[in-house]
Amino acid sequence: MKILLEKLIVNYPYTIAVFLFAIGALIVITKSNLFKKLIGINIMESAIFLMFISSGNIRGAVEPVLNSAHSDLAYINPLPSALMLTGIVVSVSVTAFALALIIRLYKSYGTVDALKIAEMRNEVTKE
Amino acid sequence: MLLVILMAIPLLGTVALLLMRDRFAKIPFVITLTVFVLGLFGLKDVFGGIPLTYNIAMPGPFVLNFQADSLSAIFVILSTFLWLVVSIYSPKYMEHEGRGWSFQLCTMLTLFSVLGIFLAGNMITMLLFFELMTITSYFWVIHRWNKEAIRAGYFYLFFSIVGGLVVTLGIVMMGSATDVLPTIGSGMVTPLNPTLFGWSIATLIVGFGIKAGMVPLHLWLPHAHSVAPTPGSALLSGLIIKIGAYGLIRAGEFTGWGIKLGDSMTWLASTLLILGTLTMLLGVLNALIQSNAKKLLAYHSVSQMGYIILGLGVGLYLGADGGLGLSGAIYHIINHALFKVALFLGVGVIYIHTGETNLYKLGGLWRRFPVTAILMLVAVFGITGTPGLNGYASKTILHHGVSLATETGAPWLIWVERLFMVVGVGTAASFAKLYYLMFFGKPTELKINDEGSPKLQIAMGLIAVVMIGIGTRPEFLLNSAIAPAVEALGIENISTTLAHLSFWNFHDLSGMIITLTLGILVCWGGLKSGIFHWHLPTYMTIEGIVKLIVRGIAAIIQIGLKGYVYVVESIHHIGEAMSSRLCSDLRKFDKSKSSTVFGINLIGITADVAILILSLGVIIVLYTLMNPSLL
Amino acid sequence: MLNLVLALLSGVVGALIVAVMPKVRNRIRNLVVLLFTILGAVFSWRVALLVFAGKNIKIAGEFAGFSWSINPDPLGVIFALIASSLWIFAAVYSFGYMEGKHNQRTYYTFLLLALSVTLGVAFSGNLVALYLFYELLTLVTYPLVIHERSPEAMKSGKKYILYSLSGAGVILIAIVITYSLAGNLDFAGNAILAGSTGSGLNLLLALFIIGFGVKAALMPLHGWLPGAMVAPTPISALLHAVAVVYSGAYGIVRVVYSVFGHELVRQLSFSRIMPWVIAFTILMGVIIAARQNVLKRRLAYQTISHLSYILLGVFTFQPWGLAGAIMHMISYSTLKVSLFFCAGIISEQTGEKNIDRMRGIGWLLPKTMVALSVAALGMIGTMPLNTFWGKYYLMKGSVEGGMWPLAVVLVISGIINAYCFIPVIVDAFRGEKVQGDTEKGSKVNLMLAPTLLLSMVSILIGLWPGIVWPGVEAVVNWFF
Amino acid sequence: MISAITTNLPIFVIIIPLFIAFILPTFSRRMKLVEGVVISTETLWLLGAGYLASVVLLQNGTPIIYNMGGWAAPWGIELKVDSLGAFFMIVVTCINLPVALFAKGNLTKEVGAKERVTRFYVLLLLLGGAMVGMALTNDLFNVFVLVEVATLSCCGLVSANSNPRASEAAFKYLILATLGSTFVLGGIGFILNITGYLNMGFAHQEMVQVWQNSPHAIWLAMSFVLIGFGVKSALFPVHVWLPDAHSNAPTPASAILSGLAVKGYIICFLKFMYTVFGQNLMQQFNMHKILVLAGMIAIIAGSLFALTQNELKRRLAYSTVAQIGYLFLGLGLMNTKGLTGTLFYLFSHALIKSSLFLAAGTMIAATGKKKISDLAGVGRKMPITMGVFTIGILGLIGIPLFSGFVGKWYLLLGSLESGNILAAIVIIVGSVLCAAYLLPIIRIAYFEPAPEKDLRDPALPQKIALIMLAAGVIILGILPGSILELASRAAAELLMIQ
Repeated sequence: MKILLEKLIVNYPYTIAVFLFAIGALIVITKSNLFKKLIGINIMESAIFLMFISSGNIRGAVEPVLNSAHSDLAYINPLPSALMLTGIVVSVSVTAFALALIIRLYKSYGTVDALKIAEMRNEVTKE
Repeated sequence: MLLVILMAIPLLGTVALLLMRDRFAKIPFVITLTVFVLGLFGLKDVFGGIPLTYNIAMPGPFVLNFQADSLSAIFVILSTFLWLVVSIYSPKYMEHEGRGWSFQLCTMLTLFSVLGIFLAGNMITMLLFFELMTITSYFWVIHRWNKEAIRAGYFYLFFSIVGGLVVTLGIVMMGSATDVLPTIGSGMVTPLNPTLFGWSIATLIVGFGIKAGMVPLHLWLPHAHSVAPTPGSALLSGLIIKIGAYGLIRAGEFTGWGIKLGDSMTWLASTLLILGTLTMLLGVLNALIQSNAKKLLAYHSVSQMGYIILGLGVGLYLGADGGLGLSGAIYHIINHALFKVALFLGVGVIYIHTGETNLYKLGGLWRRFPVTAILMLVAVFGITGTPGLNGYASKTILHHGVSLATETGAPWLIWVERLFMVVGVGTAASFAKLYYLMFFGKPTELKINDEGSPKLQIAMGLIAVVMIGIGTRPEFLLNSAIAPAVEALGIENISTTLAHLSFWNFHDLSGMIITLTLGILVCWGGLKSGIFHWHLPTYMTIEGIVKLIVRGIAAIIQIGLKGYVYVVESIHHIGEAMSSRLCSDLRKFDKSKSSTVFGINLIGITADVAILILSLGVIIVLYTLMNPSLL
Repeated sequence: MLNLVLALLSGVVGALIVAVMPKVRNRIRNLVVLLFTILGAVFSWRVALLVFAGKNIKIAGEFAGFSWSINPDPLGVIFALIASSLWIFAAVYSFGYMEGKHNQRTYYTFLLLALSVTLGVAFSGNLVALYLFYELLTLVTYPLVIHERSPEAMKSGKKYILYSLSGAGVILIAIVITYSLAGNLDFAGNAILAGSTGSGLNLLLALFIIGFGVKAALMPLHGWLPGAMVAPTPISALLHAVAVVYSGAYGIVRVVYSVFGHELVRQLSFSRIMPWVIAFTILMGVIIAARQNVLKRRLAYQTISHLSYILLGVFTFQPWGLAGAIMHMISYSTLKVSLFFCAGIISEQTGEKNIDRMRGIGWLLPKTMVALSVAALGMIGTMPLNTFWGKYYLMKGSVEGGMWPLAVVLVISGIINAYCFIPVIVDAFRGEKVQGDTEKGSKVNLMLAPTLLLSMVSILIGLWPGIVWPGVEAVVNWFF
Repeated sequence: MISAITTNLPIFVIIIPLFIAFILPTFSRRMKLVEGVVISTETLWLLGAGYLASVVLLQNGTPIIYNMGGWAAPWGIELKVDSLGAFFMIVVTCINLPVALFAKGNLTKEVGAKERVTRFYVLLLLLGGAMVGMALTNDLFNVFVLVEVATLSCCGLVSANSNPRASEAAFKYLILATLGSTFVLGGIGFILNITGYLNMGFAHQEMVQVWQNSPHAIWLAMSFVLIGFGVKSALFPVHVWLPDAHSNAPTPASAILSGLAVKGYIICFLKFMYTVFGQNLMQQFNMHKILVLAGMIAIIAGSLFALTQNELKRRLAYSTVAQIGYLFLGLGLMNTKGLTGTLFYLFSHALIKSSLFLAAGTMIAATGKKKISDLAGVGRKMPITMGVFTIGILGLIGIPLFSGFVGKWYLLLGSLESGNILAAIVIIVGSVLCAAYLLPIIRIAYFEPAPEKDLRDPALPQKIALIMLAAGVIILGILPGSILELASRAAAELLMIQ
């Protein structure tokens, strides 16, 4: 138990990532507001980004820049960060697209509440 | 070739009948006379010991094979003679009954198939004609087309077909036991598998026993024989049931009279003996209580078949020494055919004039029909075994056979001999009753018409002459025809046995006289006491018991079926219920997505995400279950 | 080779022609149907003669990496002859029966297609081709089953197709297993699995038998058959008494003799269960039949019983048993078809379907009822009819194989059959003679002619089994 | 010039559709031109893919390696046209062409406005390009990006319809698919953490050596990848987005979604499993058993769900869920025959399902009704459409002579080879259930009385598209020849990687 706790504390970025992920998932599940759901998704994605980036990080190492003053120290692996740039772009585009969809849903249903949308839809189907 | 010509003639007759529907009356007579004459002269030489054979070669598994040895010849001549008699008798009778043409048609066809049976050279040919005969004679039974006739016809057809099936099984088993299916008339065969062979014989006995009216397979017989038009009844009772006996003789021949039966099958002969005795006894007891003349005669057919089966049983039991039983059986076949036809014809004459066959409504007819009465008397004497008539001869031989068996065989056989005497008494009593009630006693109140014709009496007279002829010179037929036949059947020492036999000794004569006297006394007592009206309660008769068994089996099948159906249906129902439940559940799952789990509203994609995460959990759990070492 | 191709194609070509023909031309269409069924039969006969003469006719090819081959051997040829010859009778009967009914074009199209597919089943030379045609047979006959379009018909059709496809699925598994065991699926030469060992073979045999048993209506897989009798009578007669159900039985014969080989099957413990199943089916089928009141249903259950006769012959593993099976296959088909035809005539001409109301119907339809009587006697297996020979050799096979109880089962089944049918015949001629023109007119004549002809053929074969014996012998020699 | 094209063809087959997609909106007013450009692009694309595939086939398994920008792996991004890639490229192009053809002149009715039609084509090309890219790329992160491109295009295709239900379905799809991508990204992150490589080949070599150090991480990576791609390819318990999305999309879109989109993710998953983790690791972590199990459950459950549906498109969508089960089952068999079966079945299902969806869409458009029971008599009035539909159904059930049979046959052989009789039985039960839920459609369409309404087969391009697909089903069923060869070679190559 102690070792586990120690691991959790030492690797705190990962712990936080897991926490974030759980929070995001909880939001997606429990909130019926579509925007909130979208935010939940974004939080989850952020958790993954955090995990990625922290995996590239070496405590005490420096940025991988040529002719740096700290060239004797270890470099941080730049690859995850670079990748996460792309990841963030992707995430943004998803968010944009989702927002567009939410707007369309709002236009047709007059609400952004998934519960109400479901109810309205069911009524339509029943008729 | 002769054999085929013999068979072709009745077919020719059929064709003629079909062509000349308006003037058919003479055709049967011409045809039967031709067949009879041709048969008599053509088959005379067979008794010399050289059988005739003829094959119709057909490529394939089945060869139509014909042969005529002395046994066949006896049967052929006997049947053609009876057909001749009936063809003299029937045109007149059928005027009274109606639908004469169709009757004659099936008479011709039946003659054809009967000849086929007797002339068949292998078992399958025989079976072919056996089944044909069933179908053609079926039309005799249902000739009247009324309810009773159709019911009797149904039983007749059913039992006959079952008999055919059982015979088929017997043939198959025999074929398997002997490698090559034995041809008829080839004497005993050497089986590869004696037990199977024995069982095949047992099966054949059952199969032919149905036709022969062997107890307890006789149930169809009295009904069928009594509803047919009288000439038909006469032939059914006189000849058709003998086909069963013929089959039994042939079956016995294959075993070499028990020699080739395996050690495990020795019970077969005793069983046959017992069955013969039972058949005799039950037939006669039933006959005693009948009031319908034709039914009485029909039950007597059962009883007399019992004699024949008993004779065969003796033959099988004693093996090489059983010649007496066997020749008695064959002799009795001939004799029974003669007097039973005569009796039926006589009853038919009375029926034509009175329209009645119930004995208690008839009476005092001897004045009106003296000739018929005399001819009937001859026949009655014949069947009761009065010395001087043919029945005496065969019954005596049979009795000798039974005595021989009693002397050499098991102790219980003494009861067979005693019952033999009892049956003799019963026979005498019932015919005394028949004759008394018909011709003497209180004159009938029925209106009597004058539609008679001398032809009827001529037909009966023909038989009576033959009967008396045989009765007075019993040795002639025995030596000239029956002994060669029995010899050909594989019992070599028969001539010597028969040479020692004398019909006219004191012991036999006195025995018969005592039997007759006792019979008349029983009849008198019975008529006085009214015991002839007494019927056994249904559950004690064979019919009743068989009915009970059949019902029981039916009930068991019914229950089984119901159970089966229940099981199948309930499986079906459960399946259906489950699947519809599943369907509705699935549909619910698919359609409505709002439910509350742990206080969280699961709607739409919320539920989907929950499922997603849940399934990840499931996969991890599954994985950990599969790899506990990783934990 | 050419004959084979033509035999297989005649149905398809005919179907195409019928399908494009305008709706109104009934008479011409009938002629076309007749022509192509006759062509199919003629070419099958020519193939048959060549095969019996010892020629090896083979068309082989590949699709999707499966080598299929069409390579008739005596067994297949016999089946093809039965089917193609009876097809003519059924076609003629249909002309009468279908007169004035709806959807005739669909009916005849699929009737002709089914001919080709059935011949395909018969001629197929390996399991792939057999499976292919077997599957197609289900699909092609489905429209014929639901021809009435009533809810009942639809339900039966559903049942039929689900049973059949499930069976085919099981067969597919079995074929795959066979393929992975032997790497070869051809029927020619030695049995495919000859010489293999292992307990899995029992399972394999069971799979095959369950698969083909569906079409062969082996109890308890028979559920679809009684329902399928809602089809028009010629279809019930031809397909559900002969072609389709025979394809199942034929498949089982194939499995036992060509896939496993009888020596191998004999050693498998599963083959010791089969006689019990078969005996159960034979007896149960006919007992249930005896309780049915609708004539066609009675016939249907009886079909179930009689199909197992064939299987019984197969599972005796005796030459005689196989001969019996083949003989029964031949003879039973003629009689059952004629029996169904009679039922069809009765229901068409008098509207009567229930047996208890057929009292006295014989006076109205004397010829029909005579044909029915003949066929009924045949069902029992009495002598002057061809089924006797089937039964005879079946019994012989079972007795020689040491399975005498099976012979007794056959006798008992015959007795119950008698109980089933004799009352029908006897009652038909009860009551007063009635004159009527129920049996007159071209419609009835078209139906009666094939019926009576079939009865005559049955009697002829019964009296002279030598006509068909060379074929039976060829099959037996082929496998033993 | 020609050699420049041929050497650069691996990148062209990815880039050109994407490029064309981006220039399409510039002339979106001129419908005819848009359609012409799209169809000719698709045709050229098909030719290019065919050329690459034949080269791969002729080279006997030596893959074409193409380094982007001339940087060699592991630093550069590598495109690898191996048998698997070539095979899937053929699948993508073969489906895309008829679908594009089908959309010609037909889509306006369904999606409303002209611009939307252009957008549809844009998304179609984007999706196709991304799919081909997924199959060819040898770089993990590239896979992620392309997966995202494909996902977004799919969502766009679903929402191409203007009705709110389509938007709703698209939103749902988007959320779930993004979650899936997140999982995939997580999985890639783990792999990167463990091995330090993003190139599949190098990652694999590293992983084989070091896996014992961090089994939990590898297990998590595997399950993240499984769940991620599982969501995207609609593996049974996480299939929930599929029926809504597929049934509400416009007809060509649902055809491409059901026929192609889900397959792309399966190919990705296959590559992750076999080329990154390798079969030894899969066995080590019992992934193959989970796959077979999941596949079997999916087959049965998907079929049962399909049985209960009344709407034609929904039934077809659930049928896709069941068929995806077959593919996953085959992946878990871990032998050549099973994998060949999966690949071939993938192609055959792509053809069949897109033809079914196209035909169904045509019928729904003609009758204006979505229920199966409303299709009575359609078969007689629309013979070609219904004929294609029937061929598709027969193929899906697995009747011999149709492509589905060949795939199922190999799956059966594979499952028997791995000793899994239960899987074989499930495959057969699946086909029977398939018959149970699809054959009634045939029955209703052909054998029930037709309505009075005037129904007609669609216009020529649609007919050609339908017939092309149906012909594909039959040709693959009778002469699978080089396609089967390619599939089995791909399977063998995948299995050679330990």
